Amino acid sequence: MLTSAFTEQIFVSGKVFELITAMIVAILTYVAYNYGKQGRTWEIRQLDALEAIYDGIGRAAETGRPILMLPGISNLGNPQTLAGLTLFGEISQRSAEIGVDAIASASNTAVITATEAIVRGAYTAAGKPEMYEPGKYVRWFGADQFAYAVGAAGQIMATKPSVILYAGYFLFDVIVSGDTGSRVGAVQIGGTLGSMEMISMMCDHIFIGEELYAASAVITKDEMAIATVAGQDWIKLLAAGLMVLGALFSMAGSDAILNLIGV
Amino acid sequence: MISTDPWVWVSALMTICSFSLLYGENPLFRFGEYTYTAIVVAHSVVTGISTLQSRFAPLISGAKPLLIIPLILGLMSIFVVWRRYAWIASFPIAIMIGVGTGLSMRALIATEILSNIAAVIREAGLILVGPPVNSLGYLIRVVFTISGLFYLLFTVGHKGPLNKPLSYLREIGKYAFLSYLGLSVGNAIMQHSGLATSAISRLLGQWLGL
Amino acid sequence: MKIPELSSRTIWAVVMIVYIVTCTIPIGASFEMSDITIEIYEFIDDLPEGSVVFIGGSAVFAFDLESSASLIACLKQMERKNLRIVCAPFGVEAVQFHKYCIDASGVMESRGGTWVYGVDYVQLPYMPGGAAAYVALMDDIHTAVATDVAGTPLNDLPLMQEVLNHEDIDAWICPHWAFDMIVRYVVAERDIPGIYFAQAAAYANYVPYMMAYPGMVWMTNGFLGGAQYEKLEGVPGLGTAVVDSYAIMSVVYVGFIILGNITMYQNRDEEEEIIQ
Amino acid sequence: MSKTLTYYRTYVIRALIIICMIATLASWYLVSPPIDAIANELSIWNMNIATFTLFVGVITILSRYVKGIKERADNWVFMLYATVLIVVWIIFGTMTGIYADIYQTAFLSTKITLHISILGQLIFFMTSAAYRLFRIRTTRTLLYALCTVTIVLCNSPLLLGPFPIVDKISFWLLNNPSMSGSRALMLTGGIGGVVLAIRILLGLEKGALRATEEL
Repeated sequence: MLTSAFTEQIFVSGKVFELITAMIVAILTYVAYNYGKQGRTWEIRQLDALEAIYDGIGRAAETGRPILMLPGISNLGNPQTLAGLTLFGEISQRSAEIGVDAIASASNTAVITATEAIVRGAYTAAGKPEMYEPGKYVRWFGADQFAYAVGAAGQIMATKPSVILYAGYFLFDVIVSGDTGSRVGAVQIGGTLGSMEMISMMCDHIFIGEELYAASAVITKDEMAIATVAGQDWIKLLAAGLMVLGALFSMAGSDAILNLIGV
Repeated sequence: MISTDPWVWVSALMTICSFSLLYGENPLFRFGEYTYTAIVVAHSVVTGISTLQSRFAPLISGAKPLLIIPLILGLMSIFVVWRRYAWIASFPIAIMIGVGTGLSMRALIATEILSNIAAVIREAGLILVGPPVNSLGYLIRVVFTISGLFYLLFTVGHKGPLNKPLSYLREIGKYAFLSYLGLSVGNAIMQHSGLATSAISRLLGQWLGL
Repeated sequence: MKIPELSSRTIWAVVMIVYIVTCTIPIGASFEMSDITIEIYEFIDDLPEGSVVFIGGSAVFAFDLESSASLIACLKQMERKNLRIVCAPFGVEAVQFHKYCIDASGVMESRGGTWVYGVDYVQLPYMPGGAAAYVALMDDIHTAVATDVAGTPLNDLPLMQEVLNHEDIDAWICPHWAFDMIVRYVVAERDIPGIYFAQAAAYANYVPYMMAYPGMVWMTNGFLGGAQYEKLEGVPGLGTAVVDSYAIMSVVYVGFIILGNITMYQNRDEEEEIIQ
Repeated sequence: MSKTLTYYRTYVIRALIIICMIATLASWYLVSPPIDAIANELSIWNMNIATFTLFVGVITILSRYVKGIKERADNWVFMLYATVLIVVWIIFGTMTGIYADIYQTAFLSTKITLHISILGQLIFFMTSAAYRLFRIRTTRTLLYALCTVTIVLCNSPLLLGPFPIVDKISFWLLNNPSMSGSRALMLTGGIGGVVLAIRILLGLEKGALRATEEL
């Protein structure tokens, strides 16, 4: 075949389907971006852990105990930290409105600065700028992973929060703060793409995988963020479709789809 | 017999410093923590010096003069620590981001996405053959993977007529994730238990000679 | 009799006692062999004499300690089979980890073994740059690294004169946490079989690779896998010791979970009585 | 710096990222020796540049410690100790070399021992957390606790001895239901990664260089 000889001169054999996949992902990403730019939005399905956060704010108001928020051990370049901080902004504002203390601590100094700014913004947005005091809501315990965990554990014992939110990048350090949280009987809610199994052991409600990003998109209601989530959904749907189709073919005894993928 | 080797004593002191965390925040733990941070950064400098010697050996010997460019770019990358001059570092960082993202993109498509899709398809073909235990395993793999994928769809299929059937699929997906996480915790327990055994047995065996 | 709610400190004290007892008095628990560990063992056994095996990846020593059990036993096996190895560190602690395993296994001539540095074994220096380092190394080893860890030019080492690029590598053993890099750039891109002495916590994360690349990727599971490998090679070490103490610890752990549930049900009955 | 210069700089940086990305991608998908050569050279450069990042940590830590010591901040005595230790360790390490036996012993007895003990003692926290958290109140906790307990016991030699089938159960659970959940996460994670890469390639992602653009 003329075309196949021609393509073999240009494309590395066996990599063509990979390239096509890359192209499709690129096109879908671009389409989603354009939709977002035009202001089109999609409704995101209910996320149980997010509902639990809203319930938790109410519970904190009833018990008069604060809410503690931990955005993890990574820096501002990590999308998980940013998603965590978005959640914190929302909680901080809602808490400020009903007079609950929302406190936080982080290990990275840039994250601390950003968190402080978020709290200040939340109190201003809630119409209570006079309630904001620098350094009252955000604490720093050191840059090391375990120094942070031990510091947070001390903070949990001292303040006895009613709700603890772990949202950001965590590794095994979460075991120390998570165990302490369970000791004071706090409702723990968490989401990470780091040590997800430990978060899920310690927390009553969890964001599984990318639910964390979806939650932050729901809260910001930012068209671009929602469009990114939607764009990825289309790709996942395509992947699922390919799997179902391939599975049916494969069960019928045909390797057509497998050969097409060529892995 | 208690050990007479000074390094064993240092090691024992470090173990005790770490374990003092169980007592809560205390100076011993702080001491351990600062020792840890100091050695981590010092070790990276020591490794860095020997790595530099190895990496730029072809430049020094004159075999590869072109390496002068990455040398300059590398020096520029150190500026990232000074806020005012951080922009100087953005050029070398751009190269690292560009190469890193390109490499990870081509690898993710092949290993994370397509090979896993192919694995599901292959396993589907094995459901109808072989002993029932294996068939059940393959069926679980196929159904759980696809339903897990549906659980992580956020904007599709949660309204309209598709909602009801998809909600069952999502529920299965959720349990697939829960079983993964639960089993991972069980395995992590074995790991940490092993590390604790290693630390405590060294303390008892090497230091105290029990 | 009513069981009181236990404090964390009480639980920790019990756990500490269990460890002290199990570390000083081994019970010698026996364990079963798993099929995959046997497959890996046989794969190494079947490699022709003189095959070149790379050991490497990105390391965090404390986590990798778990893999050291399998690796030390495997090093002894490779020495017995006259294979040759190159250690490729992609993490700052990996050089130390490789040295630890090589020293502990006693395969080098200086420690009573038969291997000679430069002929049977070469230690490369730390290679920074993440994915780029793997790709560059696979492409052309001598361009990617100029010297070994001590600064000797690679061309002066007899082993490295024969090992030029990915085509000269017969297998890759990863005793480190970041196995995904090995799968992406070594197994998938270059078709080199990959063996992972997995840490138990990483096993569940990376097990899909074993299904995606059947016959190319194998994984052992944590210290248990280490103990199995040690048993196959007949050299009991850290893996065997750990599995021994874990035998008791696992029961204690489950015991506490059951105790927690009993306490909860007890208190629930009590709460109901108060309501009545 | 003037606005126009900042503008051009941003432009050059974006162009650099895209050129490097396209070179690495094209060398993989297309048959072209010159592109392969460029991509290989870029990989080597990347390794050489990355070597310098090993020195970034020490600069940040030392400047923080020196500031802390000057201002007599909390724990300044520890900071002083750490600063001295860093300097001594660097001199010691450079003199002996990282492959020397004495360096190995020193490193194993301090940093590695500390790290292993810290990670090891987490089992204490995990045990007390399991005691409190694995209380079966809902289907979710039931399933979760059941999975954990099964695998904890199945990994244990006490059961493996009398009931060899238990080992098979453990492997079956890890390689089937658990693997599927892990695989779905791996797939979506992969898709997320590729989408991020494409957004960087198309210039839609502004956050990639956040660390250096905070000016």
